[in-house]
Amino acid sequence: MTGMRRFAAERVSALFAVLFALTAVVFVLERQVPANPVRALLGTSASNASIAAKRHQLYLDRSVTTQFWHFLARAVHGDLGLSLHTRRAVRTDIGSFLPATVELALTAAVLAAVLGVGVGLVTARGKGRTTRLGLLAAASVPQFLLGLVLLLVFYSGLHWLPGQGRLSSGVAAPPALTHLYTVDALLHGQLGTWWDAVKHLLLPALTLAIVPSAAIARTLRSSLQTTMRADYIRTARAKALSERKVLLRHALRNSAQAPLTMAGLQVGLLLAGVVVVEDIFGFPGLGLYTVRSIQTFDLPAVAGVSLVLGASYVVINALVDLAQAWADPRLRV
Amino acid sequence: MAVADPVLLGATAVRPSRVRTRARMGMWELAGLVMLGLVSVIAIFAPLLAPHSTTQPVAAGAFASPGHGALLGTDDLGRDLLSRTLYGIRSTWLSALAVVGSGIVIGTLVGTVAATVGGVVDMLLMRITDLFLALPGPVLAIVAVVALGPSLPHTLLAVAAVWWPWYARIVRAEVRAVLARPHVDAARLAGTRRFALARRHLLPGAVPSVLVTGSLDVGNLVLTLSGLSFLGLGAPPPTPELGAMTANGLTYLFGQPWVALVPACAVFVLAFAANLAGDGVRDLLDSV
Amino acid sequence: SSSGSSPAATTSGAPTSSAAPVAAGSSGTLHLAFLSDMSTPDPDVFYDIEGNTVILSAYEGLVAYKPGSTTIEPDLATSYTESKDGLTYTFKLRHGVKFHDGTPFNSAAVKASFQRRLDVNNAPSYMLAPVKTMLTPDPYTFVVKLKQVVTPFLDYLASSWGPKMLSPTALKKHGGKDFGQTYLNTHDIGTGPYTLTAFVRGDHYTLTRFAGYWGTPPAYQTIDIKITPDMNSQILALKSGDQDAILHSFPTPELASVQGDSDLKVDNFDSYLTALLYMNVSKAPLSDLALRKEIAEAIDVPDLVKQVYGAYGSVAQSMYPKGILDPSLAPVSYPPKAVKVNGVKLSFGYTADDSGLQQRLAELIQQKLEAAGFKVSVREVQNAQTYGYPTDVKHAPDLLLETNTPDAAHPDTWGRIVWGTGGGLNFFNYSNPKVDALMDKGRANTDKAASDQDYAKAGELMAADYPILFLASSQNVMVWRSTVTGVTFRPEEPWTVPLATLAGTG
Amino acid sequence: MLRPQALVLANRLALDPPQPLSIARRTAARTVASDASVLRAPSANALEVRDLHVSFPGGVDALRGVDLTVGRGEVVGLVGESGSGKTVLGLAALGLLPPKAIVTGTARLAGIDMVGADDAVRRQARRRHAGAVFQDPMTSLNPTMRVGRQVAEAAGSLDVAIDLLDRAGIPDPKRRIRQYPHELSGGLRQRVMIAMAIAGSPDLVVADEPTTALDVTVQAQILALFRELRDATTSFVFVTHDLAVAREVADRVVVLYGGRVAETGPTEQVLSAPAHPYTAALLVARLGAHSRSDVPLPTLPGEPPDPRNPLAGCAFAPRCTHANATTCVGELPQLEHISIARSVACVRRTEIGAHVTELRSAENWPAEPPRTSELALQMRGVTKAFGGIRSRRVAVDAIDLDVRKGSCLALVGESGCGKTTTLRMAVGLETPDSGTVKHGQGNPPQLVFQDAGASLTPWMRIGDLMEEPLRNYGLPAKERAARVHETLALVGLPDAIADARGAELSGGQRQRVALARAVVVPPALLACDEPISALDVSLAAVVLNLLGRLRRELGMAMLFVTHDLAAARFISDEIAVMSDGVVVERGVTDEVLAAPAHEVTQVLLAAVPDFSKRAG
Ligand SMILES: Nc1ncnc2c1ncn2[C@@H]1O[C@H](COP(=O)(O)OP(=O)(O)OP(=O)(O)O)[C@@H](O)[C@H]1O
Ligand SMILES: Nc1ncnc2c1ncn2[C@@H]1O[C@H](COP(=O)(O)OP(=O)(O)OP(=O)(O)O)[C@@H](O)[C@H]1O
Ligand SMILES: [Mg+2]
Ligand SMILES: [Mg+2]
Repeated sequence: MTGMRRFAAERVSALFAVLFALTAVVFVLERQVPANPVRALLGTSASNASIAAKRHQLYLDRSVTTQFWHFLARAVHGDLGLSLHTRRAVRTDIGSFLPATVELALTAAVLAAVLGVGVGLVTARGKGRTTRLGLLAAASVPQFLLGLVLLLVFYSGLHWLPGQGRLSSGVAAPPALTHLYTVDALLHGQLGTWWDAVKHLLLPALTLAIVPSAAIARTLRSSLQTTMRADYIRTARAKALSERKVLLRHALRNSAQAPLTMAGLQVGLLLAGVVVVEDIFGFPGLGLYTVRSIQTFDLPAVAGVSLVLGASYVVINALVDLAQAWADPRLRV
Repeated sequence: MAVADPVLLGATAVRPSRVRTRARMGMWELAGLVMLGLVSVIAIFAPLLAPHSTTQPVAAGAFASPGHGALLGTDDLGRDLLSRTLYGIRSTWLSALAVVGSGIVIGTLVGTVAATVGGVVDMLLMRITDLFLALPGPVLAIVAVVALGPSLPHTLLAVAAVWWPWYARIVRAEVRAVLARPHVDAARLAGTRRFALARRHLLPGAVPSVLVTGSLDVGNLVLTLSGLSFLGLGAPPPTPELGAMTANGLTYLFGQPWVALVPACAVFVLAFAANLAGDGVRDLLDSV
Repeated sequence: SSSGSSPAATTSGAPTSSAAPVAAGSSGTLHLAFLSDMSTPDPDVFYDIEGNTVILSAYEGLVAYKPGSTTIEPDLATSYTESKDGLTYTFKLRHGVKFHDGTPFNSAAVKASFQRRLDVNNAPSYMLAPVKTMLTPDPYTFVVKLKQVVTPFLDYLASSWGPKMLSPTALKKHGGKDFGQTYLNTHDIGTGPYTLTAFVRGDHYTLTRFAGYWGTPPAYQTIDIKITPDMNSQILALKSGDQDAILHSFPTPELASVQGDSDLKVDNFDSYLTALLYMNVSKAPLSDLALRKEIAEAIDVPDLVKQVYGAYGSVAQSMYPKGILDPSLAPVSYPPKAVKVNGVKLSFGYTADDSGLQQRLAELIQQKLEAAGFKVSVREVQNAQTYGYPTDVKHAPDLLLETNTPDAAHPDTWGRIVWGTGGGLNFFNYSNPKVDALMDKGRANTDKAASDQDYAKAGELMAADYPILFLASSQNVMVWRSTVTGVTFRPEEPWTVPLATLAGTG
Repeated sequence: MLRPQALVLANRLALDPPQPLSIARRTAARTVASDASVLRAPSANALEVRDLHVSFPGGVDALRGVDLTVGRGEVVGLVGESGSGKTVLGLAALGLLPPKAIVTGTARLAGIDMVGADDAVRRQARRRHAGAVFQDPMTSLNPTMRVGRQVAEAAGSLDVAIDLLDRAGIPDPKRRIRQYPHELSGGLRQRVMIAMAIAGSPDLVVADEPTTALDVTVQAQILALFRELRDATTSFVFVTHDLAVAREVADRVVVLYGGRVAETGPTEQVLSAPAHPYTAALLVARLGAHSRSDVPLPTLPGEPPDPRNPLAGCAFAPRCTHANATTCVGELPQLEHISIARSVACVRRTEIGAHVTELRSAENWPAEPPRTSELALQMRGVTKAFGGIRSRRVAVDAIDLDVRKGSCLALVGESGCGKTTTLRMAVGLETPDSGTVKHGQGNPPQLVFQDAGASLTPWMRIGDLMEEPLRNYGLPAKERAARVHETLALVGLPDAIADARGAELSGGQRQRVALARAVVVPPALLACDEPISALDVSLAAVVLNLLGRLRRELGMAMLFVTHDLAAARFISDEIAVMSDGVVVERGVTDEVLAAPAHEVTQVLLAAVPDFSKRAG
């Protein structure tokens, strides 16, 4: 248990360190910007007096260190400033865009895990040259191409799946509990809404999942192949376990380290993918918000999003570490 | 009595011969390597290979379909897509190599120092590494580009900043593993000095994993970098970059699909070749 | 705000409107799409183009432009008078108008609405800056007195960004500390034919027919506006019938792919959208007039416009958008000439749009300049960045490409901002006192013809300095499903379609 | 497991009806019965292997026609040097050969053919009739599964698993089942393996060198367990390279050489009167309690056979003192009965007769340098602890050691008592927490590692590795190369080795290279960390001889770490016995071993398996 506590303490301090570093980076970069946030807020015809007032209100007339501490103090309290574009608190904005991304990313992660582990297991034994090539090809498709192809085929070609948004127009969002439509719909027994939400999730989640799933499948496959040569696999076979049991009970867990590491790495890349995918599928999540914020040069928003994504990245990596410790008891010291 | 029992299912024989290792690299992986060689040639000689300027229009005019006056067609401004794609491959390829290369160099340095010096230095270096590792690369790229303006160096810097820690970790782990092996002690007893010890007896042990990771990473980077470029986080126009070219081409997807598809397919081919070759390199080095 | 934090914030709190919208005529839903979220549906903050469709169908002002013209006609005011000295405006207000929350419309509401715009003090508040006093002699008369003569004042009121009428009771109820900005971020309190019943950021907005509307009830029961950031996705949705129109930014080279489709129709409208090439007069090398002239000659504007806009735009005739001033009064033209310079380095920024048009324009200009011997580095810039240029011209690019539209159909709302000293869109601090003086004179001149002459002269004087090249006035191309009728357009409201007149035949 | 072509081949070869008698001729073959009938076929024997050939891609012929019968309740010791095919034979019996192995012949486990039958049938057979214990208990247990579950997988339920663990001699099994393998000691792990193997009272347990990875005392305990476990129904195939170990447990031994059976017979008979020159050589070369230390050990000359190029004739001929150029090289010698229970595969068996034990007599040790009282190593109050504040563990606790110039001190003790740590401090690889380590005059000390292969940097040429110590002396490249060649010759290796890398060498060559590297600049003190414990008998003898010779020729003092008292007796003048970080007994080797005073020494001595004693 002390091991667990130490792990948690380490992670939390890492979280703070990363957030502090990110905050500093974001702050420094923000100061580099030639843009004039006050003008952006007040428009082209604003008077100098009102601009000066606004600058004061935003601490922009203070020294850089004061600004930084102010920025940090606010960030600590979860105050990420005011979006220049939506005029709302960035926290409010993120709060309203985050659930969609969480739902999408979770679905994609589950899909990637299921696909990756499934394909990895299936191809682990055979020579699987074709499968291996297929995996390699899948891992090489840029998401902007894949998303578009899926859209053309399943939406505009076959009309099987919707192409845009989280819900069809006319379908009301389920009462908000978790803000994840699929979960909320299920909790309230609204099966129609649930199915509609699921259909909207499929294409973007698949687009996001393909590359990581191929990566996971590849790593899993090769570490399974190494594991299957281990002595204890021979022991398991000597115990007359079926090949299936040997693979699932003995090999899988022992081959989990590399794929988990790979999954952690893919999470980082997923973040970039979310932006592309949400753009193509009009999925109202943080990715879209980010793109929009970049386009409107909405620095507080960009900063806020970076902090939130950075934090979630740390948390996810901690989860990966936990999963690795679960998979291998020798790591739990 | 062999210490390591050779009867491992499918394991290599007691003495791996060079012939056998080469046999392990499949046709396709070889094809991937060949393709990579070709890509590298393209990257280096793009200026010579490109039939036209990448910025000035050709005679065929805007939106010429492939084969009609330009081998792969022209884009919205009448520029030759073949030339632009060749240059795009060059820039993507060189960028990916640069990031991987910088990752390997910095990572190896940090990892080796951390592993060999140990103690406080190790802890400090690894904390820093973890910190960088925990920064989300794409986000950093976004912030950097928004703040500093879109330019390839900014993007590369942001990506490279989060890329090297992987190598530092790998190298450190490998070097530590090698350090624990008796041959290091043997070399120490032979009077080998610190620097020579690291260079001759430690680092070569980390090379295979670094090479494998690096070669598999190139594919990853091709996708990541062209994804960022697609989002407008790469070099500004009219620099031919595959992601940005695709993004631009998508505007004309229905009427003039080749404008988007040619660079997008180039990304795919590039990533596929890199992944194939990466797998090949892994097969090659893992079996040693 | 509690409601703001929910992604599904709806205006369920707004009474009457969403409760039972009943009306005669056809029902059904019209499906539209925006390429990006509108910044906010708060009319006193909103100062963008995308989103005008929502604002203008939820809110109304005292006066408005007659569709397709620059003539100002009454809206919530039935008539208005302007005093001889041009300082006092008196409005007679419409009876029987109700806000969406049921509050009756009267002069107190007008005063409260004007006052809120001043209190909020955001971008569009400058339009009311000249107001000295507001009087409400009776519930249906509203008088406003100005500090000085401002001839475009009525145009301000008619502008799509002009003051809109807001329910004073709702303002009081939801005012809070920010004059109701939080509430109005997701709700509306106007009098328009539609009321905002859902505002889910990043996803969709729903406008529902307002049963108590004073005018002709609109045909569509609901308008669903999805946020579809990808143009290709919009095109796919349009083709498969999930979307009824693409309101703007349709890539013109792609028009061929919809023109053969009998389900779709293409509508082009002249707009005030003007492509401008700013030259940084405040730093070398473009502080040199001769070089600026050479740029104008090197670009070959007619060819540029033909290549990029094709049939959907034309070479700018005047520095003022066609329609707000007779082009023959102040013509501009840039006859191309062979230019050869020796490697002058230029940095070139442009603001991008979704149709790819701006980027094409920028890259073509770059091509032409490079052909003439300039060394041009292009980069995309964001609007917010460009606002920083006037305070830091030295670090601003040498060239800037923007497409802009005036706030209203009055030359003052263009010239003063674009090239007047300190103007909000005068990015490189061009300043010519004579030009400023002429525009001031025009603004104070209540005689329309004479005033126009002053603006024309100011324009010509400015054009001779070459601070800005006026490249093209572009059309607003819309693609509609053929079943939708009643599409109208006002040139001063680009990307926007009045919803009330639309009807579906399908 | 069996490729289709191989199956056809197997069918073609299987012409004759089965011959159930244990020692059959090579011609023995049988028709392949259908799987169903095979399953039901009653069989008197637990295992019947007939004319088994196994080869691997790349031309490795691991087994070249092996016949073996294991009766019910019988314990068969399978003996042979590394690479002779013991493991492959064991795996074949279990039907666990890798798919790429090309197999012909039959291996019937309780009547079921483990070569020809399909996977499901073989698995069924394993479930009902077989158990297995492998060499390395660390790698043979799944590191991510609790041991209870692992045993339960074989036993059927946790309760039975607890019972089995109890039988395997694991104290407090109820608590142990919740532990992971890494939380158990080596001995306990092997007991877990054994518990798994005896689950369900199988007909046959294949134990592949189950004690090799364990230290002597634990090995003795595990061997005792095997003796305890034997009963009337379960048969054992006990694979080992150590005849003494075979003697402790086996009723009968089968000696393998080059993938073929060289000799078989009741253990006592074979070991007391070997009929095959190879068996005889093994016995003579074996270092035992009574080996003479005043002359080098008799050794088997030459290299083990190369499975890639098997000889047409007797595989042992090149190393055989009795080999005859005409009779031994032409064709494979066949197993022939020499008595009811014994057979041997040697064409000259009758001519050799009782001379079989003669081995090329060894020369004498070179002259020893004169002894002085000068010290090569002096350790005083040396202490070393590992771990953090909470997990601190004293590995070496204030010990004093002296090694006189030119003499050899053996350091013995159980695993984990601190031998290696002491050694590493002695050569300067580790700094003591307290105490002093002083070296005498001369070149800095060198160390010979337990795993010679691992002490060679894999990617470097042997020549480069050997030159490294010379660089410090500023020798020019030419002289360095000359010195390398000189040293290689000293350990009996050809010049060509200098261009090879470690992985390309055989085990014997690696050991010699490691030695050569240590003495390329002859050190004043040569420390050896169990240099023979991982080698098989014949190789161990070669290395010990080499060490003894070099030490005398080069006048080095030696610190020799071992847990094998026989080796200590052979090589050393003096001995120090360690336990738990302290030296508990020391003195002249022969005296100490003749009359061990300390309990630890007595236990160590008792644990040495030897011919002189035989337990139940
Ligand atoms: N999977 C395999 N692939 C290739 N060759 C193999 C394989 N397994 C065994 N061999 C070869 O077969 C021969 C016999 O090996 P085996 O492991 O049976 O010897 P052993 O007597 O058990 O030796 P040791 O004492 O070292 O365990 C060796 O030459 C070995 O290299
Ligand atoms: N580097 C180390 N870190 C932590 N503990 C160590 C280290 N080296 C040795 N120990 C511990 O010190 C004790 C003595 O170890 P040492 O290797 O000297 O024993 P040994 O007598 O050589 O045993 P063996 O016969 O198994 O080789 C053991 O308990 C071991 O676990
Ligand atoms: Mg073996
Ligand atoms: Mg040891």
